[in-house]
Amino acid sequence: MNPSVATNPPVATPFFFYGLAAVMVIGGILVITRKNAVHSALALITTLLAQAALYLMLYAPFVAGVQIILYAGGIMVLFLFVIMLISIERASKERQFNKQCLVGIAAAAALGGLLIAVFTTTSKGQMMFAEGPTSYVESQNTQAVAGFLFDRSTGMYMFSFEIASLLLLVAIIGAVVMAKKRI
Amino acid sequence: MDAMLHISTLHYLVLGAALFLLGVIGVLTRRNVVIVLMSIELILNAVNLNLVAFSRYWQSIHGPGALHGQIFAIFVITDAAAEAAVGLGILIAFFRNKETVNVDEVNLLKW
Amino acid sequence: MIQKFIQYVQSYLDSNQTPGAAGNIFWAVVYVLLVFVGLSIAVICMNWLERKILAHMQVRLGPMRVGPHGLLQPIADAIKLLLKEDIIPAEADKVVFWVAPFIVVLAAFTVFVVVPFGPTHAITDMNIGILFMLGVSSLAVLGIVTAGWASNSHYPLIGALRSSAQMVSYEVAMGLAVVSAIMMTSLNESSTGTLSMIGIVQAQLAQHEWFLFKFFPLGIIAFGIFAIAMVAETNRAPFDLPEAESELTAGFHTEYSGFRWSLFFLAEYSAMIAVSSIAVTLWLGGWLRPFPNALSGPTWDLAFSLIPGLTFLFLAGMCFYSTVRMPKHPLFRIQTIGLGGFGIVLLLIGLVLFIPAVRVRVSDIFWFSAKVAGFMYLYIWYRGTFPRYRFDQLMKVGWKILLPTGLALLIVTAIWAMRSAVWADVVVPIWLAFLDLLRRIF
Amino acid sequence: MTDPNTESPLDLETPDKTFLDSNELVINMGPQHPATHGVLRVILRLDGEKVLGLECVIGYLHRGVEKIAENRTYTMFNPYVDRMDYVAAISNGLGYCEAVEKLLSVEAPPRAQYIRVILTELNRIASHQLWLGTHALDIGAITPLFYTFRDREEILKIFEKYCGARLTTHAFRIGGLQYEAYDGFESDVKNFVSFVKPKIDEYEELLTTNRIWLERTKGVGVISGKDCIALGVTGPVLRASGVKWDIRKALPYANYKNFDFEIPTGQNGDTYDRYIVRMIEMRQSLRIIEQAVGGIPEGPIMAKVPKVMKPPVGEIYHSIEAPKGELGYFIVSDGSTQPYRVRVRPPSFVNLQALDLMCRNQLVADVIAVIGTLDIVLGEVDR
Repeated sequence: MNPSVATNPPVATPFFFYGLAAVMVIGGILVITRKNAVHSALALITTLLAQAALYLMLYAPFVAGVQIILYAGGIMVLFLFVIMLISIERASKERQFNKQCLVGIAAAAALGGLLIAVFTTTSKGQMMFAEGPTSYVESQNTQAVAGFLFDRSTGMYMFSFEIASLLLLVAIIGAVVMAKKRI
Repeated sequence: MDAMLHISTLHYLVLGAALFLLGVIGVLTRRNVVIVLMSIELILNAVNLNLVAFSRYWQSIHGPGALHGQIFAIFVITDAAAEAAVGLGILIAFFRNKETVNVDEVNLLKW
Repeated sequence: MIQKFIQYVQSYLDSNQTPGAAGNIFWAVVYVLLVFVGLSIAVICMNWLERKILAHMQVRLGPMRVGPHGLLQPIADAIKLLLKEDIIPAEADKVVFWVAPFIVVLAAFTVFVVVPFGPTHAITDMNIGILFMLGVSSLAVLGIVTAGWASNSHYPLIGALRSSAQMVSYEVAMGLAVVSAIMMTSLNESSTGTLSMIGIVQAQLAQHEWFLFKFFPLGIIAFGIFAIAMVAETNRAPFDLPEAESELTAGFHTEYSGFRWSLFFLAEYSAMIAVSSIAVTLWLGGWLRPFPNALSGPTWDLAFSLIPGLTFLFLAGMCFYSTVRMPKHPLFRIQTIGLGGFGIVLLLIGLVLFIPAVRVRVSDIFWFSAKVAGFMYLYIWYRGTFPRYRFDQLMKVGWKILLPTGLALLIVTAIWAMRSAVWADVVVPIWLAFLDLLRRIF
Repeated sequence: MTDPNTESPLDLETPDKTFLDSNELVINMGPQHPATHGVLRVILRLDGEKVLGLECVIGYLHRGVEKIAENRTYTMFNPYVDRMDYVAAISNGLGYCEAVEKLLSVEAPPRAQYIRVILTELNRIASHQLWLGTHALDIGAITPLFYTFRDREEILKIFEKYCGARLTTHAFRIGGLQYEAYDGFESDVKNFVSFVKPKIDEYEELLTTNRIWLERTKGVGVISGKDCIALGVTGPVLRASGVKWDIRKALPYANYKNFDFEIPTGQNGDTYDRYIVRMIEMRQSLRIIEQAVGGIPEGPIMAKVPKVMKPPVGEIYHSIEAPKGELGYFIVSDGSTQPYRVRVRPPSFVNLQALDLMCRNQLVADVIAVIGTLDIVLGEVDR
């Protein structure tokens, strides 16, 4: 019941990583280029699901589950709902990019350049974040996460968790106040 | 070639940076508010990917119990849910008043 | 080379793990194929059974023409659907229209990766098993919404919006019921619970109790909430508003026909089986045979392991009885032979199930399937009995009845499960403080 | 109709608006919608799922029955009335025959009267059974439909044995009956009565206390007795609103005054009360049949009527209690063999006018329930 990583190393990691990474990047590009918002949303869902798979490869099954259930199953449904409620017929025929799009692309390019510069100056040809050989206890992941969030002795994020619930409450009320026609 | 085949934390960071950039481009250039919001989701996801990748790195250094990155990722997802709900609520209210979903027409407070 | 392969194949048979946990790709593929084929057969059987059982509830015969007692009707239907002209409405969004059914089917089939048909009979056992099932089955909403939208027509759009609103709302109540069951898994020595589907069943075995009867009546209430929510989740009667034909013709799949429509059909039935498997796993002891602890010992084991074979023999006997009662007329000859042949097939299956090696491996699967089949019968029974809820009533049931009940249940279950800690850390200190206060006053 | 300020939904142009930015959505239901019982077309004005108003568009089944009457002799027109409310053809025939008899000042002999009452009441049960099945089907319960059709079949068998037709029976003639009751008619009817009594309990078992049925029908499509009278609504709909008006008691025709039966009334005027009223009516019909079948007198079945009917110049209005409400015939005679004018007052047509009022501020799903509970037959609405 408790397979250690040593006996069962992950198979074909590079294959899956590059495949999923390609799916994510292509999905991301589709998100920001499609005219039709529904197509964008579907592309984003693909990206999110690929990312959930990457979480599994990073030994974070609980985060992957939360990603699927909340992001793909919850938030994106909300997005699709809203897209269907507002008219997109007209929006997809109009100009898609705003006036400052060139400036925006330039700024993004600058940001990309900055990232590359940071990477090249800090790594200096060395391997960054070299990992030690460790076994990741995947089968106890959920319990460990729960320990951080709820446990009496190890639950250092318990307070943050409560704050997060408060944030969600505020968000619910805010969304209702914003979207309801007559309160 | 070996660096290409051994998937390290760095690979995930590069992927995260790429997604982040895509999200930034989307936010800065698109007119459709819905797509802008989706781009923000892309940015948040890029951050999440970094957090979880770092969590693995942290685990390899501090032992299997060090899952702080994953906890942060969960909080970010919570935040994304709140942001999407409120953002879309505002969008609906805005659409009802102005019958448009374009960001550059949201200029009531400009002057 | 071949030797090595055979060794690889055999090495799994000695281990007592799921193929996913053992990392054996060959057996994982075999299991995937088995589950896929088994599920398709189950859906076909469900189709026939639903029509026949519903027909008998409604004083009619149901399909009788294609094959003896309409046994071949589902196959004829499938062929008809596959041969139909593939229509995509001119104004539809072609790509999305094409993709939507596949999303639904993928979501419905993927959940079976973690369904535990037995302690080793699952494709894999995930640490987040139940979360994975709930999450992936909620992806079906996306398919439904996109299908309704892509059709570019009023009724499908309203149907899709209704359907997704309904599924999203009932997921909440469903999740609460599931959490209360998961809480019960933590009542062991190490006091750590589990989300793994296999782990949940093993917790029930270890605690000598189905979670249905745990903390009576809390387990039953949780099961009730789940049983209602799962019917709503699969859009079946009496919650079949998205497909309310008297109001919306056929809901989100109005514009679909032929093969694509059959994909929706397939997805609906496999989703029904999937949610039933969740219910069976969480509350009805999964693959465990009745009374695994009270009636233990080799004699009882043997007696219970004979039941699968006997069931098939009984079915074969019923087939032969019907064969004998068939009219002796040349027109009925083929039908009679067909029914007899079907009986012989059932008889052979029954006999194979008596072989000890098979018996041991199959009995878990049999008990699991039998429990799921009970739920399938319930689905048909509901459909024959209940009128349909109105949309606001449906939402009322979901949000105003099931959700508060679920929340209260969660709190009560938590308090009850932690009762010693609650007693020691909350009740006693408060009582002592109260006494202290009294002492100070007087 | 009741509120002159609301403009007709037909006048609305539908701009390129979506659900959100517009308050109103115009949806067309029918004429091929499965739940509109034939070819009724309803144009709904919706706010979300709430009905702001609706307009019925009828006439898709118009065959000009009234005009046909002006070109047929009184006898020749008799079969045509069966085609109006085809699920209660015998009631139509009874109304027409009695109206012409009144015009000719003849009366059907007592034996004919008794058989007429038996057949009419059987037809009332059949009509209510069909209503129950389709109404329950609209609300989503499939099974009652098959139960009611199984039992309606027994009634149709009696009709078939009596006159050879099952649906459009043309059972009665002006002045009485053409056919003597066949051998075993009485025992058939008695058997049917004892057969169907437990079956009605069976329908009620499925629906009357079913929680979902109660939620779907209670408080849905409420109409007050005052509004009913103002709109001319009759039949079970009127009685469910608390008005005790049944033409069998109020203006007795045939020989209904000889029989002992009760008129059920409801209090709330909602869909559930209409359901209960109709269920009790079925039982009361059985009671009438039981009384009638025991006391069929011997004697002729046809009164003396001339071969060529030339009613005196004048006009007549005669109405009966059809299963759906007051079915009236207004016949003007100019002394020739053909009526100068026949005007039918069909209960379905008049009851349908209440649909708009009953559906205001209800949900779309309730429109389906209300159309079902009004028990309309489009053949009668359009004629």
